[in-house]
Amino acid sequence: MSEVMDRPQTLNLKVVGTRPIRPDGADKVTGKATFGADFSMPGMLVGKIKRSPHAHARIVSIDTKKALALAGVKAVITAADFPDLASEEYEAGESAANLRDLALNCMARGKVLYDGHAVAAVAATSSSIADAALALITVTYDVLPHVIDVEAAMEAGAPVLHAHLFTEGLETKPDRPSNIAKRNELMRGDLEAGFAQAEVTVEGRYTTAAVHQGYIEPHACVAAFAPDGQCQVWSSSQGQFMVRTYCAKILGLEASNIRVTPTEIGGGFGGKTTVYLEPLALALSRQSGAPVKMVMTREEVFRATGPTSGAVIEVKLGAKRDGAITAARVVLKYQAGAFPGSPVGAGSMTALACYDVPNFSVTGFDVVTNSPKVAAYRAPGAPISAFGVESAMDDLARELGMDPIALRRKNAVRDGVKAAYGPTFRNIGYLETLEAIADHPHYKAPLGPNQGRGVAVGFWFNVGGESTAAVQVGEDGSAVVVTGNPDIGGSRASMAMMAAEVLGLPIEKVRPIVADTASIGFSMLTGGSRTTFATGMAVTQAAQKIVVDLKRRAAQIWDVPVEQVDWINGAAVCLDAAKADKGDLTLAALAAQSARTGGPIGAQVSLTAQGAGPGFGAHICDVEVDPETGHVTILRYTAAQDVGRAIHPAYVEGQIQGGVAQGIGWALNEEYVFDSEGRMENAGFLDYRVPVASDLPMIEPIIVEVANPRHPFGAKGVGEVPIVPPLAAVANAVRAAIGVRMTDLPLSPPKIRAVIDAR
Amino acid sequence: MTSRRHISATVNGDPVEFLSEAGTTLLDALRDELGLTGSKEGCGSGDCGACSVIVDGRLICSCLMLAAEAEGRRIETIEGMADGSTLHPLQRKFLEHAALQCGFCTPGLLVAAKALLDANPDPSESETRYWLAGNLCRCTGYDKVIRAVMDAAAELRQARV
Amino acid sequence: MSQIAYLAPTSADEAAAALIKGGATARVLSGGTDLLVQLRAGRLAPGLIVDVKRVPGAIGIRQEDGGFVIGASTPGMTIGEHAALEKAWPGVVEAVMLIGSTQIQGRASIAGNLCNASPAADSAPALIAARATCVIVGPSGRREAPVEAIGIAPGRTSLAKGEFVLEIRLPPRAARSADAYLRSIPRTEMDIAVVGAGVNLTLDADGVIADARVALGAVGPTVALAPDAGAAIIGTRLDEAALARLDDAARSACQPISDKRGTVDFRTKIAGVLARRAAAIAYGRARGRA
Amino acid sequence: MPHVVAACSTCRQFTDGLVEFDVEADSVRRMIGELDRRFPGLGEHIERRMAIAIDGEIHQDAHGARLAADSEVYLIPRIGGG
Repeated sequence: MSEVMDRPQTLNLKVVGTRPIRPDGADKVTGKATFGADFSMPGMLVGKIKRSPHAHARIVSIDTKKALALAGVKAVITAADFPDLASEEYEAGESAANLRDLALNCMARGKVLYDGHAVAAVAATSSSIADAALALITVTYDVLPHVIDVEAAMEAGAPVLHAHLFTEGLETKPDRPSNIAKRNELMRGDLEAGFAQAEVTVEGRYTTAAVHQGYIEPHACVAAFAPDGQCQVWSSSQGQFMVRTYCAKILGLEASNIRVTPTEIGGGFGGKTTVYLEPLALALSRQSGAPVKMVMTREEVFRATGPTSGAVIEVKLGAKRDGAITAARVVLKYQAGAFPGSPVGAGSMTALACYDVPNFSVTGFDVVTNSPKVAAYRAPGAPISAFGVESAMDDLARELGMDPIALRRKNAVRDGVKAAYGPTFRNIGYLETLEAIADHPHYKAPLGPNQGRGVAVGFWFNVGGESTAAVQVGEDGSAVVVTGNPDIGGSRASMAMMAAEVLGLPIEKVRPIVADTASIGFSMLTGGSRTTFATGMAVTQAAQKIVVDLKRRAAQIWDVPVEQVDWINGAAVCLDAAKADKGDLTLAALAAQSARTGGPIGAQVSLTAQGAGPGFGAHICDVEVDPETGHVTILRYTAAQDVGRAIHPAYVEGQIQGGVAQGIGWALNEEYVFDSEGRMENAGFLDYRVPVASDLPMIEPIIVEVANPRHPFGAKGVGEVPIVPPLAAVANAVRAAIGVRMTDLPLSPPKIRAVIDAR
Repeated sequence: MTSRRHISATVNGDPVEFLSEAGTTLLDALRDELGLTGSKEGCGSGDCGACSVIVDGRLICSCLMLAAEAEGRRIETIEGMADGSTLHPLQRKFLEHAALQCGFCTPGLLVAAKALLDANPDPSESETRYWLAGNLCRCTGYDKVIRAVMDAAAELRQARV
Repeated sequence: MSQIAYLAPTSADEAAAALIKGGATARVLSGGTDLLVQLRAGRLAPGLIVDVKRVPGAIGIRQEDGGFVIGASTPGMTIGEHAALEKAWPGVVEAVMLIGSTQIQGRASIAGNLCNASPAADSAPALIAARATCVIVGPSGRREAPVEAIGIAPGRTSLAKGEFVLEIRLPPRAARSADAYLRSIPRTEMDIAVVGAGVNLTLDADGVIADARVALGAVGPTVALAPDAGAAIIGTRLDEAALARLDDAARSACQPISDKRGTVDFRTKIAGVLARRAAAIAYGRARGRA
Repeated sequence: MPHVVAACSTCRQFTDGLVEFDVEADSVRRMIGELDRRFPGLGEHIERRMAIAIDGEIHQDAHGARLAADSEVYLIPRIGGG
């Protein structure tokens, strides 16, 4: 396409790279922004869910008669109110989901697979009546043995969750069902020969606990089902099109009959890339004939929505004395929760992505367990495998007597190197991030007693995919940018900035809108660090199409060939010296004449964005350990990341700081704790323990910019990478402080005190 | 049906009256009876601070107060923080520093930060962090939030001089 | 759905009568920071909530007979702002100020902290070490009991039907005495104490500890005084040997459980650590007043 | 002839353990068709489960993408994100 820039524009930018106030800012700081639970309709009912108190049980019977008879109760549903779907992989834009599993996760059929699994739902005229109705539903269970620990679930005699589940990816097809849904393997070279060449080897077995995304806004939606089958859903999710697709499939409806309007979303981090409430709210609305609002409690969010996997990671590294790694073996065992689909695939592919290793094997196991089905969580799978590999790298550096950054530099992937997961790297900024932390004063700052410093690196692919954007120019020359991607972290600002840059408008004249599914073309959900890259590309191309059109209009007005018109600073400029006296035609002037020059000015672009540049980060963490209480204090944290090009640097920094904070929580305190019956013991913020403001220091981001040639302004995805290194960065710092390698997350005070006592 | 009580209080300077069940929290009354949905429910147990409001000058979690207790009380919510269409310096500084990403915890943080600056016009970073420890934010890592609050404090001190 | 009634009596008699009338399902509302959580979680379904904050004396701090009387429903923040109280009883005040976030401090009261009868209640070790008492009012009038007599088991108090705690009384402060409270939590804020230790001591004119009380939280079914721990440092200047004896005695006083917040081993060890550290702080404060 | 590498174990189920092959095709669509002809079921598997990296660049959906004679094509599991 000749009208599209063929290389990133990185010079003479007026808007991109600045830090304007976000366009939706005033609503967000005044409490006016409408989040999931803030939306209401007249005559709305309250929907609530009856959940399993058992981790694994057969449902013998569900008696809903008493609940239905209660005054004020308008609908009661169970799995019987949904079509019994066949097992089918379905592309919903981002990653494949099995529709049957998805439906069964929303509402159990025949069996409950985790504590908190939905078994029935009610809609009533008030919250207290809905609560009473739930209490009147009688469910009879035949309780089954359960298994949550990933390795216990892999054992031959473990309770089997799914009788139809046979391990995929084995050389010979298995003859009996198993909780191991899939075994995948990546390899290169000759592992045995590689270890034979090694002069030094290190080995470790590491574990991580299941952790939750911990968004502060619980899931919420309102659904209205009209008698003619047309539905509306307002919900807080990472993708209105994802909600539409899944609701249509789970309920057997036409997608075109479902209009999904995204509310503001109070955090997602991957956890809102699937549906839990929306299909139930629609079914309740269909049965009751009234709109139904459903809002989860925090306890429900913990018990029934996606955490990410708890895992076991085994790593063995072999290297020459000079630090060159000759071989690496990684085994990853990830909990999937109640249905197959842990992020072990991505964990496998990212495990060695920072290193140029001639001989390796990475084996991954996707294991179902009696715990909530995992959902994506920021760089899904990558922080877990990185925790193992980066801990082992730290041990290797110590074993070799080498600086940990130097060891990573020695083995670093660079342009032209074939990544462990296949493709060849181009235009990556990994070495630059290593240089950035090596040169930072933090790396040389002195440490006191009981203090330690850790280094770790991380990688994420970043993804592109389908996006649609429309840009409409108003009659006064202002513009509206319409996209189909919920704004979770300030993406409206970057969308408006890219359009403003191309159109030559000040940012204040560009208004970004996130539209419902009936008002903009398909867009994959906001996730995978794709929005600024892919949707930004669509926005830029739409704005560029408008510029082409504006030049044509100006040429028509001036009666010159279009080649004689340029677009500079938001105005058409005539290059024909003879006609230069006509002055410039601003966007406003052209907009005012649009009726006579071809009609309204606007453009829409739908594309599948390719070429999301991979992201790398390198982190330094300082800790102090109280040797008597085992308490870890994070003293200082510095995080360098190649972001390609920071469209809005303040929000790029925010992504880095937020990812680091989540990673620190994962490292130090967060975990799912289950009792002997498989019930979650800490289903609340009090005992789940995400980091609070006083737990953290300032987190210093270093933005490294190695432009992505496939993005109009050079951007790469940002959001995922920063959560990958912190688990190991913290653990490595603790290792340095106490002299003992801690291998089991979280590094909570009792574990640290026990290790210190044993040293 | 459950009997409902009649409550009179002052919200953001205006007299309000509403009916509430005895077990209803102030948060639910603000959101459902008064339409003030700026205060959010993140946990319902006082652990996240998203529902922070100021009652008779004291910062509290509105999810941990019964609406019935509000009788005769003076309540300030996020909706009353700006002066008409002029943002409070804290609100402005949050925007300038990009101290919010999703924005869900922002109303609670702003109300809590206002209570801090009312009590202590010159808080240290550590004092600010501990004061705001009851306001969970999962997006920002708190860095820009703390900077915004301290910058607003500095501006407010300047304005007082 | 349960019918909940709400009453806000304006006298102690009225409150006691309401509690008696409400029977087994009546609950006292003080700061509400525990009660409302339990209500919300469905762990409690009270028929009647009696808000005692409008009872005279329930809120406010006054000095009386050389000591302090704290309205048992006074929010933590008010207690923290009372300069004279903070000067006399810094350990009690710091313990109260550790109960929850700033927001919780705006509501949470000592009455609630004690009557929730959690072994992890932060205010209890400091108050017990301070020899604080509770003024309890009820159908048969007023009585006074030491703070350690309130909680008798996790979630259970010694209060009779219709009784509630109206005031907390702190005795007059001797010269050269001070107190301190420390707790261990995984984060820096917002957690329930995994272990808590309150130490209150008085020095003689030579800087030797003449009297010491140590109370421990979250290491047994109730917050309890550890008399041997106090005795371990009496007659010393808190030298290394005394601290070691204190550590031993504190650990010996522990009968903790392992749960999601901590193990038996960890709790026991930390009890010793915190007792030592709190004693050192209290000793430093007391010396500063000599 | 473009060179195709299918290193992951789920693909090897269809290819009798073969990992690398040359495929006569000038577009991804044709390449998938040819692979499916050689290894029945692999085509659908690629469509549903795999992303395609052509000369280092990952394509999630790229039927029309052109393949040069010396193109190196990697089949890798699809990638989502948080």
